[in-house]
Amino acid sequence: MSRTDAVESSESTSEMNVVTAVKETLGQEMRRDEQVRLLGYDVGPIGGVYRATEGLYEEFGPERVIDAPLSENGILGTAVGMAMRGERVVVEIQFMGFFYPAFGQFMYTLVKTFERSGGGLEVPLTIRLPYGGGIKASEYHSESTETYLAHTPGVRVVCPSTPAETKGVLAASIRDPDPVVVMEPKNQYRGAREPVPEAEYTLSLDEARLVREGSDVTVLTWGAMVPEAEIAAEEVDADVEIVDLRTLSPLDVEAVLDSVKKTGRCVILHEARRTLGLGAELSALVNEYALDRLRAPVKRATGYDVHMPGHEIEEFYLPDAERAGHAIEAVMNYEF
Amino acid sequence: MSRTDAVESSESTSEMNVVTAVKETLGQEMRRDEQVRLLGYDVGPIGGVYRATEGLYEEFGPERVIDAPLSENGILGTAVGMAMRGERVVVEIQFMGFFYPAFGQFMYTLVKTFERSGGGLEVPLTIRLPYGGGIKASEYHSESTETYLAHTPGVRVVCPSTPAETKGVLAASIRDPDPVVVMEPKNQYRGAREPVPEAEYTLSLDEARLVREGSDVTVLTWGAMVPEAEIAAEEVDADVEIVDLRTLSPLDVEAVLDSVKKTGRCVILHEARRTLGLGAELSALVNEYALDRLRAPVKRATGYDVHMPGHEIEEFYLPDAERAGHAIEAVMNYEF
Amino acid sequence: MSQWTEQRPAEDFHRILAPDGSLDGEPPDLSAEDLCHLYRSLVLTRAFEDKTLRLQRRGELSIAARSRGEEAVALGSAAALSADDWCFPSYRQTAALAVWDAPLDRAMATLMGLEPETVDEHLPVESPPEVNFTPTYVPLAVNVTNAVGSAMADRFSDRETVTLSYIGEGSTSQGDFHEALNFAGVYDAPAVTVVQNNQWAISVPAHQQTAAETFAVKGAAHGVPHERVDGNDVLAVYEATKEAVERARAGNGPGLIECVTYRMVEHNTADEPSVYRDESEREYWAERDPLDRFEAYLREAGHLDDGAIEEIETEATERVDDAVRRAREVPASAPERMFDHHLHTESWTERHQRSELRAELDGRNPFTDFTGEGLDGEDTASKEGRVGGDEDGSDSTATDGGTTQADEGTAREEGVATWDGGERR
Amino acid sequence: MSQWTEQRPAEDFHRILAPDGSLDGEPPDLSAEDLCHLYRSLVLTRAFEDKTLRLQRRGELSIAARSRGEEAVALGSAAALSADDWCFPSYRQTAALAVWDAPLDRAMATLMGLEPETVDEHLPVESPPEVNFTPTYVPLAVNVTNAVGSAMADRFSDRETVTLSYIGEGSTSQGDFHEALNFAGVYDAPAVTVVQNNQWAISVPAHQQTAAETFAVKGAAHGVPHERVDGNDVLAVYEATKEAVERARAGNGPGLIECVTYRMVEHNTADEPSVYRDESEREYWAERDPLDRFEAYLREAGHLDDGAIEEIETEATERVDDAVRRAREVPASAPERMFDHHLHTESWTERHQRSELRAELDGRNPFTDFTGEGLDGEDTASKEGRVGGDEDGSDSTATDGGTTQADEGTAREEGVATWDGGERR
Ligand SMILES: Cc1ncc(C[n+]2csc(CCOP(=O)(O)OP(=O)(O)O)c2C)c(N)n1
Ligand SMILES: Cc1ncc(C[n+]2csc(CCOP(=O)(O)OP(=O)(O)O)c2C)c(N)n1
Ligand SMILES: [Mg+2]
Ligand SMILES: [Mg+2]
Repeated sequence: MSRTDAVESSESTSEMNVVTAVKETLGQEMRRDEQVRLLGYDVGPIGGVYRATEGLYEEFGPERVIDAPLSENGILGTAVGMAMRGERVVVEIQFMGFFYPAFGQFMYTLVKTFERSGGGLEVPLTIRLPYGGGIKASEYHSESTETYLAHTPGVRVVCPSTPAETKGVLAASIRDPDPVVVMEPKNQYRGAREPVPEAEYTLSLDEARLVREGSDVTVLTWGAMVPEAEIAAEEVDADVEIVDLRTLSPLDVEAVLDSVKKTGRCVILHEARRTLGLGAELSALVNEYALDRLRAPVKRATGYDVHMPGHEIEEFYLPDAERAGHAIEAVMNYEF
Repeated sequence: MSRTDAVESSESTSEMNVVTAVKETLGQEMRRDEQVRLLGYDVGPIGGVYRATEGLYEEFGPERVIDAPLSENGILGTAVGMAMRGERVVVEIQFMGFFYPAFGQFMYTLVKTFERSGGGLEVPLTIRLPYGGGIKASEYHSESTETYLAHTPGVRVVCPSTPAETKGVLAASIRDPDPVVVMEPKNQYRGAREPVPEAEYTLSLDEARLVREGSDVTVLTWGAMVPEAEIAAEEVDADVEIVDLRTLSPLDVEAVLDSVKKTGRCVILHEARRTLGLGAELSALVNEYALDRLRAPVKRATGYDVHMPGHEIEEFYLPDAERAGHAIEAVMNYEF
Repeated sequence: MSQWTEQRPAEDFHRILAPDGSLDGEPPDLSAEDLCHLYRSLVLTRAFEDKTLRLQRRGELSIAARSRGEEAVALGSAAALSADDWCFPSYRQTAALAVWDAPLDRAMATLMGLEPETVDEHLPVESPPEVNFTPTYVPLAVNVTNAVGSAMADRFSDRETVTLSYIGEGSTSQGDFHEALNFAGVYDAPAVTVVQNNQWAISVPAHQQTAAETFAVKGAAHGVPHERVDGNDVLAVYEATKEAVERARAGNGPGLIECVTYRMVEHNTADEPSVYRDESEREYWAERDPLDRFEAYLREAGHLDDGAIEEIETEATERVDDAVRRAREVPASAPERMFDHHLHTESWTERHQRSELRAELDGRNPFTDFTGEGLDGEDTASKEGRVGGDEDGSDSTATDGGTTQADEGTAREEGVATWDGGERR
Repeated sequence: MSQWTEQRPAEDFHRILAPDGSLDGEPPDLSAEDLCHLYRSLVLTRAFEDKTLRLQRRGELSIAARSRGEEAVALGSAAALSADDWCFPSYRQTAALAVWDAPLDRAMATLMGLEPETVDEHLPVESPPEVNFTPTYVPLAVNVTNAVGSAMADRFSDRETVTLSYIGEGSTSQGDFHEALNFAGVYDAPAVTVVQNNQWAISVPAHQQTAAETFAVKGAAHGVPHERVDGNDVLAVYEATKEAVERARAGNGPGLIECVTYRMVEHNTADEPSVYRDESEREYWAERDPLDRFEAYLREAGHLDDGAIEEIETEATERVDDAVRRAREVPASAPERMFDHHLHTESWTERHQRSELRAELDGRNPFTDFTGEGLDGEDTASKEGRVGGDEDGSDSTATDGGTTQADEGTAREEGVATWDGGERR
């Protein structure tokens, strides 16, 4: 598990939020390697509906920042073909909820080409997928459906949680020879700014991040739920350890087990629906490999098993510090 | 949990295997309700690549047994439209591995229309999905990827395991007002025949089935793995209870918990990959609601986290009675 | 590196009304009353949509998309339907709803983000429109495939109803569109598809969307008869659609109609078009405005005068204001609404999670169940009967977990918070 | 209720060789050597595929699909490529591989179901074909989209290579096909797509697949130039493809070519066509056989005689037999091969599951790890370096968990069991 902070005090930094971190990183990587190309609709002159690609069309032109026809499956399928030819394509899918039409190309070519070719053809492609709720948007604009991705072999799924993490994780993803899905917590896009090193750097795509050490209970979480876990940790009467998974597939199982074995209690906090959400796998792993250390059942503070509701009532769907706090209290109070 | 056998001795029966059960049931339901229509490619004159619709085209004609262009997404999308208009469409997707191109229509309209319309529009559609390995087939012909379906609200996922179960579950699915995916264990299509009642009947889409009572350990499984569990139960030195989940979504949680609370041990046996396979959810539920009754960790005897390998080595991927037996022995020998 | 350049589409399309409202061809056989109803619906559409813009600015809607300057497309085409036909709109076809007198209060409440069950409960439909409308879809293009399925159902059941669907020109790039047209062609389905070509898909112009000469020609790939019409000419749109609808009704298969128009305004309220396009182009299109054009024609024909117009405008404003008033009076949805209408039976999981949410709303800890038998003694384990679904006509029994839930007094105090203006869809 | 009736496609297509082998137009500029290479490749293709049929009947292959009578499609079109071009075949284009001298032993070993790593290890490529071939895909139509991406990469990188891909007429109903052509049109991608219209998609005839007049016309939906040719005339196929390839290479964008042919045999060895079609129709097509036709032409032109033909046939048989022999000698894949080449690093999960499988193969219990620290003392928890992937040129270090695994002596004793004949794909 990584404990090092992305920011080392000696470096020169700028204040960034998540969306500026994305934009800066894309620009840096494109300057560094001319085979990095962006593909997606509205990534061009408008700079993306979130402005995450702003200025890049002007700097790199239409053959590096490629505005595509409106077809997620066409975008993914052509991007895979480009990647097979050595391009490092960064695909933007406007919202995670619009990924589903591309599931055919995802399953048949993106995750399969390296294996089917016996290692002969690589697909060094990155998919940027803004995800998550809390922005009062309409249907399919607030999803957190990483299960569909993380159950699938042959692709990495990562999810940074802060501006500095975003830069290092996105850069590492673009340089990685495997296909990587980067889930960007869009409700943090314009969230808090923090100092982010201006120089290039990458972070591990294999390791979880220890957000906060504690001895009573482990909270496993990622992305936009990390700050909620931090608030909950302050409010409850327990010494909470927070592990930001950062890499949702493959999982850093060692980090998960080490922490839970130490604390003996575990709460999982995620936005996705509960049934077969990633929390199910985490709970099962803890059960399999740390059962005799458990002092209470694992609890999952998650969304409910429903279609993400409209913005009128989404706040009641979304887990938050309060729900996390309840789960922490429940496992703390449990007695065999 | 259901304990009643589909077959009551007084009824007149015929010997059927799974594929004849499918064919007989489709015919019966089509005779019973003229709004039942079949849609899929090769379902017509050829009677399906598995012959599961054999003779139906001749009996009901091209407006009831509708051969479709080669597009899974087109088939599902038009079937949803037909179902919105009150037709009871039975869609055949040739292999579970060919479902992925239809994921857009699945997520956007099949599972969502009832909810989005506030209950105003129903989608009484059944998808027949031959699934699973062990038939020495090529890529994408042997998948067991129910996770993609079962993580999704708004659709039922069921999986019969015997000819008699197939008839009752398929008939119930066709009559159900919700969309239902019926996973058919294709390696059982031409497997053992058993007496199946000739009269119409339906089985519950909400309840698991108790296959065998036992006091030492519960095996949770379904579909083509049920017979493997039965063999393992004979071979191990333990009194094994076998629960055939039958309904993968929503789960019969009560049946799962009741059994595991009674035996104190649990093994899950499924063909799917392990990470985020349905076993993860089952293990998590047991952890959450039966931890203090557990005498050993839950073990998952499953496929591995890889793309289903080619037929040369698929037997090493697929779990079987031996793997199940090992898992049973492991949890039986465990001591805190 | 240059921005997109705009391209004016060729005007070699079917047109009846010239941009100044004079006749360029034979007008269709419509009574003065019909014509005035079309006009009234157009005015109503514009009033309604402009109102949504103002409500969005005030924070009452999170987002609003208008069809300003494009209204003739949905208006003329939907008017070509008959009672009992089906219509699968996308989000830019308010005029189709208006011309069939669909209840505005419900449309407004839906835009306000209320759950459909809440809308049903508090704004029940008094007289449903004679044409059946499906809810609008957010994901693009999927409605066209469903619409073809609806038409296939009619064809296989020997009914004479026709299904009409709409799609933006950008969305024709989705495979769904082609799969749908191909099925329609193969089965001679009575399905008419209208491509509303407003030249833009958010920031992507039509000529970057496809290299095809027109969007109409896409029908050729599927043997579907196709026509290209002036989308700002309500009479041409009506006539072309009428022809396709009646051909379909007679059993002669599907049709595709491309209506050429222009997105005069922002994609939606989260968009700022001057970032990516030359906004002076709007002048060219303003001269082709469908309302002005139709109004000039109706005045010239003696069907309208200043007095009538004023009356129509006043009526439109009143109807819209009334709809807003009624929609505002709808109480906020109960949070538990989120569980409604997923399946017809309530599973253990649903029942358990409903009680977790209830606990959370009551300030209790929702994670106190360690046995699966319920929270704090609540019984979650036993089975319940069927809930939700078609209350009338089925054998379902509603339970307290179902749709009769009436405990509604949460959220929605001071209007829905707006979505960060920098974020766009 | 009647079965499908077969329909003979219109013959108003591009044709150079009449069915009897006489010239119907100007032949393309090909040397005698080139022509004989084409002929030799056709003979080789037929010999190879007929062999796969026999091997399947004997249980050595689980399934085999032949292109008998359709060989001219892949043959003539692939021949129009140049060195360094890319080709994305489907499963019915053995002739494309043959014409570029792709190693037959590897193709045979792959059909025998061996894992790609095993094939690489035991049948390393000695001289790779000058054209780059991707592995064949089982899922239909997705290769066309990837191929367009490949062409986009060439266009954006200013390379002159062209990408060719193949799709059956049935598979043009998939959205992928249209999405691919649309992207190709928009970006002027140097992508040539060949529709191998053999009239059947398993049991569904072409005229039930689409209502379009031809499959070529589908290019019109995307502004892609298209042509329809006699798919049993290798010269016409060559010429049409050459033209499209060179147009693409010159920067003038994509092309679509429909090659009209007929599936003379079963869909694959699990299929029995007499169940669903009138097999007497084969006679009509037998008279149009691409091999007979081409042979007659070459004889007439003086490029071939009985002696040469016999030599070519003998050589083909020998090459095929040799390939079979070499493929048979490849030892069975190690079960652990299933883990190879998923990601470039080995995760905890992969390492743990590899050791579970190893335990199972050794007859040990794979479920003895209750701490996550490894089975029976095996250390599973520590991290490993990068494995697999491009062995040459990268900084990767292969470990014992990676591709160097050599413990191969399991399965594959008496040939692979056959798939139940009643089950079809
Ligand atoms: C599957 C899917 N992908 C993307 C989006 C996001 N989106 C909403 S509207 C739009 C542009 C649509 O353009 P067009 O089809 O031309 O319709 P218009 O808005 O011009 O009426 C996009 C990309 C979506 N709603 N659904
Ligand atoms: C996505 C997908 N759906 C279904 C199949 C099963 N399948 C294999 S071949 C085939 C028919 C293909 O017909 P066509 O495209 O005409 O090619 P042909 O076999 O005639 O060469 C089908 C349905 C598949 N391989 N992939
Ligand atoms: Mg548009
Ligand atoms: Mg074919």
